[in-house]
Amino acid sequence: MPLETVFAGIKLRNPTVLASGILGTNAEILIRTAKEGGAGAVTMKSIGPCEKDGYANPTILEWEHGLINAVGLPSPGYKNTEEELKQLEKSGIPLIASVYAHSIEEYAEIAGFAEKFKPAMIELNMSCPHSKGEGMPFGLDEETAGQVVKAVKKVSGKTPVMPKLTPQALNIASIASACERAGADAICAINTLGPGMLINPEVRKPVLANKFGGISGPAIKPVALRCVYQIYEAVKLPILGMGGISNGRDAIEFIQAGATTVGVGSAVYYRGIGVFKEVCDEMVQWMKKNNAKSLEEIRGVAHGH
Amino acid sequence: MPLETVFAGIKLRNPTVLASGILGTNAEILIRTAKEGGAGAVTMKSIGPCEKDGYANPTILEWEHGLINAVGLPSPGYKNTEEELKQLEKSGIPLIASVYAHSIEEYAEIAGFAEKFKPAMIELNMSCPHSKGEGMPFGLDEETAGQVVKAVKKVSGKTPVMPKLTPQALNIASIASACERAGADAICAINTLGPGMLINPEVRKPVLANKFGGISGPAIKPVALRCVYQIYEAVKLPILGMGGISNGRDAIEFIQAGATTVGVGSAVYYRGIGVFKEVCDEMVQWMKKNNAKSLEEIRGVAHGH
Amino acid sequence: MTETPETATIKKISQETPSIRSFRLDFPMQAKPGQFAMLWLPGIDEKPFTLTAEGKECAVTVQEKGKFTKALFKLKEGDKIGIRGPYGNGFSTSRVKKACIVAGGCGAAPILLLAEELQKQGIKTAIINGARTEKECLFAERLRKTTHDLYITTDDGSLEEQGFVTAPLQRLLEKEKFDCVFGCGPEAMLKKVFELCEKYKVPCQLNLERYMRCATGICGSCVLGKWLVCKDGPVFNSKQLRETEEFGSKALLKCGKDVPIKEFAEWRQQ
Amino acid sequence: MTETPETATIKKISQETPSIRSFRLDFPMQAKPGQFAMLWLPGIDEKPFTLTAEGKECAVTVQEKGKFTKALFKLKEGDKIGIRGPYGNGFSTSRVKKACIVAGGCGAAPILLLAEELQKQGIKTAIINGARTEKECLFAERLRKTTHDLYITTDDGSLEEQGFVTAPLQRLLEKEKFDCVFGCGPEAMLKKVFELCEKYKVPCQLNLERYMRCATGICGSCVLGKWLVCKDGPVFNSKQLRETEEFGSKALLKCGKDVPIKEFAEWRQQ
Ligand SMILES: Cc1cc2nc3c(=O)[nH]c(=O)nc-3n(C[C@H](O)[C@H](O)[C@H](O)COP(=O)(O)OP(=O)(O)OC[C@H]3O[C@@H](n4cnc5c(N)ncnc54)[C@H](O)[C@@H]3O)c2cc1C
Ligand SMILES: Cc1cc2nc3c(=O)[nH]c(=O)nc-3n(C[C@H](O)[C@H](O)[C@H](O)COP(=O)(O)OP(=O)(O)OC[C@H]3O[C@@H](n4cnc5c(N)ncnc54)[C@H](O)[C@@H]3O)c2cc1C
Ligand SMILES: Cc1cc2nc3c(=O)[nH]c(=O)nc-3n(C[C@H](O)[C@H](O)[C@H](O)COP(=O)(O)O)c2cc1C
Ligand SMILES: Cc1cc2nc3c(=O)[nH]c(=O)nc-3n(C[C@H](O)[C@H](O)[C@H](O)COP(=O)(O)O)c2cc1C
Ligand code: FES
Ligand code: FES
Repeated sequence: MPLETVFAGIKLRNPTVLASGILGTNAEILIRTAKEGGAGAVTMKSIGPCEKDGYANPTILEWEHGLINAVGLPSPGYKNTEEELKQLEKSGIPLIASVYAHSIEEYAEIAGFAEKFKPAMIELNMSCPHSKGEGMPFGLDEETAGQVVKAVKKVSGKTPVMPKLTPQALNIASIASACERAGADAICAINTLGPGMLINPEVRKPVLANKFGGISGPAIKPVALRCVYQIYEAVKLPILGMGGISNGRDAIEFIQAGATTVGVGSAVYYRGIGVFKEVCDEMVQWMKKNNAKSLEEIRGVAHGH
Repeated sequence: MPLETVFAGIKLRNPTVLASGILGTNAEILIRTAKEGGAGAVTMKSIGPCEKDGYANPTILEWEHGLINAVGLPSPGYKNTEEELKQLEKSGIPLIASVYAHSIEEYAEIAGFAEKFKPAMIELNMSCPHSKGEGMPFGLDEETAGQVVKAVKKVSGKTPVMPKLTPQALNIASIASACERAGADAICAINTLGPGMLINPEVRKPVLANKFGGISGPAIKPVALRCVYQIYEAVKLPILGMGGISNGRDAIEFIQAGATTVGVGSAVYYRGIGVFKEVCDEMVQWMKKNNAKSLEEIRGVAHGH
Repeated sequence: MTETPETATIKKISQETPSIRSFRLDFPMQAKPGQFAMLWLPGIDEKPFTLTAEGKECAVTVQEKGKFTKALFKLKEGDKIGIRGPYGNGFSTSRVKKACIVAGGCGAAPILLLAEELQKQGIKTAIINGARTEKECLFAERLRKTTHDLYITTDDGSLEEQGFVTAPLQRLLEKEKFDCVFGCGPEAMLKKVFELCEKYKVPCQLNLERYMRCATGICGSCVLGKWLVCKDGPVFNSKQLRETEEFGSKALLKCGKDVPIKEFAEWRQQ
Repeated sequence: MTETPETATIKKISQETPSIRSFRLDFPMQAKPGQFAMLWLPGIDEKPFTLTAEGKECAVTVQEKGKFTKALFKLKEGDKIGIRGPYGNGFSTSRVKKACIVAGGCGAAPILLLAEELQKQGIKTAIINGARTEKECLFAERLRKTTHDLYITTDDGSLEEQGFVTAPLQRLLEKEKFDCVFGCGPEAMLKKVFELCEKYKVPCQLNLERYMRCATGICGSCVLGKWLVCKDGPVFNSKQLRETEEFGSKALLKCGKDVPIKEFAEWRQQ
């Protein structure tokens, strides 16, 4: 009970959310992540306008302090996700449909399609750091970010809309404000950081086929926490905070910084699909030990003096 | 011998350089870092226009995957560094004098002062992420960065000038190009990343007194490596690469990305003042095992196909 | 922990059949039969391959097919290659006293380690090994050393029995009681093996393949229904397969599109 | 490894003198005499304090001075505080058979752990403890339990001998042969102790202070010549001090400015 959370009007059993791009390639694995893994909500792998293979391997690696990935936003194309979306709608599991695109019109087109399947929320990925011309450019600039949100809001009906922001933006809080003014219902922060690169010195070459990739996991936690903290001071919207959350204590830190829900991505690598249940258990234990009666009580407490 | 390096015309015993802000508060410790620690060159803590205390503690913490610091650029004021600069000049140890300022004129003023003591090099810190109005703003924009370099070059005589860049710049390679066009003799990359923040959830407050701080150490290595790689493709200038170098293999990776010299900062925390000697030994061992006769041979090899 | 490829030297290349070679690597890897490694050719790609030797040195056995394997076949002894692993669950031999292995085509790769392991544990094992033609029959000589009960089938009858592996399997299931049937090979074949096992109420463990990226259970590229082939598999038991409609019927392409298994198989042949 | 403050509860506060209190914390820390911890008061500051108890619980003994210690003195038993450590090298008692401790003012903090350690090891120890006045004399009763040879001096003569610690030290050095003189207290006093030890050719180990930030040997704030007080110290031996012109003469302010030790001491009194 103490973890029940209302996020942009959606009731969740707990505040843990499967991050986009992790596991979420079909309906069955998303349902399993919620039922067996314990996630309060799950996000699909971002879907794009058309069929796209992404980069050659290696695309995802662990480098001791986090993951690095340049999957390159592979996508079956949004029209090929109909079966999965239907199956998820039927399952009743809170689903966040994640969308990436090359233009404002495309964002609206894909979001409009997703809306028909009544997902709990539509996430606008404007923050992927390794795919050319998609995602990130929209999240670097207040005006563009606002325009994307506005265009999507016109077609999204009652489904809440949540832009996902990038830590590369020089002022992530202003971008969040612009999205709020444009009608966003929540903010998701952060997508992967970087880009970064790995070199294998024995081979004398970059390891990722794309050379550069986005960084996630433990290494990015302080940056993610700062972003959530700054966004919380700039907007009234609820925040889905993510970036390096590996355990319950990390999740509590994000909530103290101002997050309403907490995304878990890379930690699936470190702890397996059951990480959501584990994070929840650890949060409850932490709350007992530290006399926190509810998440409400500690949300945003790291602010002020 | 295999590690001897010429960097922007300066002969160094080896390519390891003490990064600015680590240890470099007086002449004696800098001399010790070179002699006992084994650094090929050492950098002073960045000096600013006037006496300044910096932030309250905590200012520097280790958080498992790196350090975070918000020291706040404390400075005795450049005029109070005369004794140290004289002593270092006498010592003959290759010294990089690091400068931060609030305006283009101030950069020139302080650099002009430093030049009188014939340091091996003048570093322009335009990249500190946690001190308001100083440093970083100059390194985010091509035009401003170029103007700073140009102004300093007018007063720096024969002393090579090296701007130090920030990974927050959206296109670090263009900033490096602008500095090259303005007459820079070398590029240093990167300064700390972020900013980030730590929260102590039991205390329910940010840990750094300044809340936000720059991240260094292992967590930032992939970003630093990517920056060096991109700068190498954009300019002909030699590069002092740094960010998360902890051992000889890391240093080799930076050299394969295109660095001529390698900065070591946070690793002093992890391995002590002798880290320079250790990194050099590890580089030599790596070279033997991997049939690399010289650093020249492997510099930049990670580029191309 | 890091999960990036390390470099290994190719110590020995053996031509197993006209299209299949084994590559022995100067690289230690402790693995169970059925586990796999990711091989990396810089600038080309990274792909999963079942381990066909493990311990102080490891090996993989590869059929020349597309871009990656063609590039691999150009390498010589002494050349270097990137490798990470082992991954996946491998076959479980616990509580097995009498076993049957069914292998087909290059999917037969894990068979050798498995047969050797079963022999080492003193488990009585019948092996059925199928190939298109005599020349493409993998590991026949080495398998013969591990069992007295070796059945070989070829599509064209060029070696021993003509036909598919399912014929001898059905005969064996008819007259003998196995604790487990282990299978590796093309999914269409495995589907038939599964149906036979279900009919004769014998548990089976089948080694499946899907397109892979991370190999560590995070990207979801390799989903088989609710399972991750790289982590929950690549070996699945009867219970898991029973609940999995996608087995033998559907798979994701590289782009994530869900297609019939036949289309997937064709895509792989491109 | 992480080097961020953890939370501890204040279990017991003891008023040692009118201006000095000990804070016993519900926090385990294994430390040698002379090692220190960093105490954190969120929103205020973080400062180094010598440990005056160690083991399952630890303690610090603090003189009320400026902003940080005033805030600390407002805390009650049961309140929480941040702590990290232990840091520094501590005193070395190896090969010492007969010792003398000289302590002055609040710098006397490490004296208690040291005296108890020497007693535990059965090392014969003379202790000289100086204070401004009787009321400010730290740990007199507890020290008496560790030695038969306790000398107390007060500036105003309100307790035992009037004058500085150096007078009884000189008398002792004159007639006895110590393996080591251990010293803690104001740097001006320690400088005199050092000079006496050099004159009588007795090795000494002195506990020094500088302004600190990281406490882990990286920022250079605490330099004493080429030494880092937080890491190479805070305890230095005669050999190190002989090569260090800055001992007793110069120190860095918070901004990094190099000033005479007198100016540094005055800044600290602000
Ligand atoms: C767990 C596992 C173990 C394997 N073990 C072996 C082994 O021991 N020996 C062996 O020869 N092969 C094995 N494979 C298959 C191998 O990984 C390659 O897929 C195969 O060698 C084809 O590579 P290629 O040279 O055709 O490369 P490509 O030119 O990239 O492949 C040709 C076509 O097949 C597609 N493709 C590539 N890999 C896969 C895949 N895994 N699934 C579906 N489609 C794919 C490509 O996208 C392309 O369309 C295994 C696969 C898995 C998942
Ligand atoms: C290794 C070590 C061990 C110490 N152990 C003890 C101990 O056991 N008990 C104890 O009472 N004190 C100890 N101190 C001193 C303590 O850390 C504080 O400096 C002191 O309590 C003053 O704090 P404040 O309340 O005055 O804070 P502030 O108001 O910040 O200090 C007052 C003035 O002193 C300056 N100052 C603060 N700290 C230092 C310093 N370390 N060196 C020089 N100037 C400084 C301030 O900047 C300010 O100008 C130790 C110091 C060190 C370095
Ligand atoms: C392999 C991988 C693929 C990802 N793909 C997507 C994606 O398609 N869309 C998206 O918005 N974010 C994507 N992300 C970013 C994550 O959703 C998340 O924002 C980021 O990893 C930070 O969280 P973490 O540290 O918990 O992983 C991906 C991350 C990883 C590691
Ligand atoms: C405590 C600390 C203080 C620093 N102070 C400065 C500084 O004054 N000037 C500067 O240019 N960089 C400063 N830096 C940045 C380092 O010089 C270096 O660029 C960065 O730490 C990355 O290298 P590393 O990962 O090896 O530490 C500081 C870093 C740390 C950790
Ligand atoms: S390959 Fe990524 S989950 Fe299996
Ligand atoms: S306090 Fe930072 S080096 Fe000593």
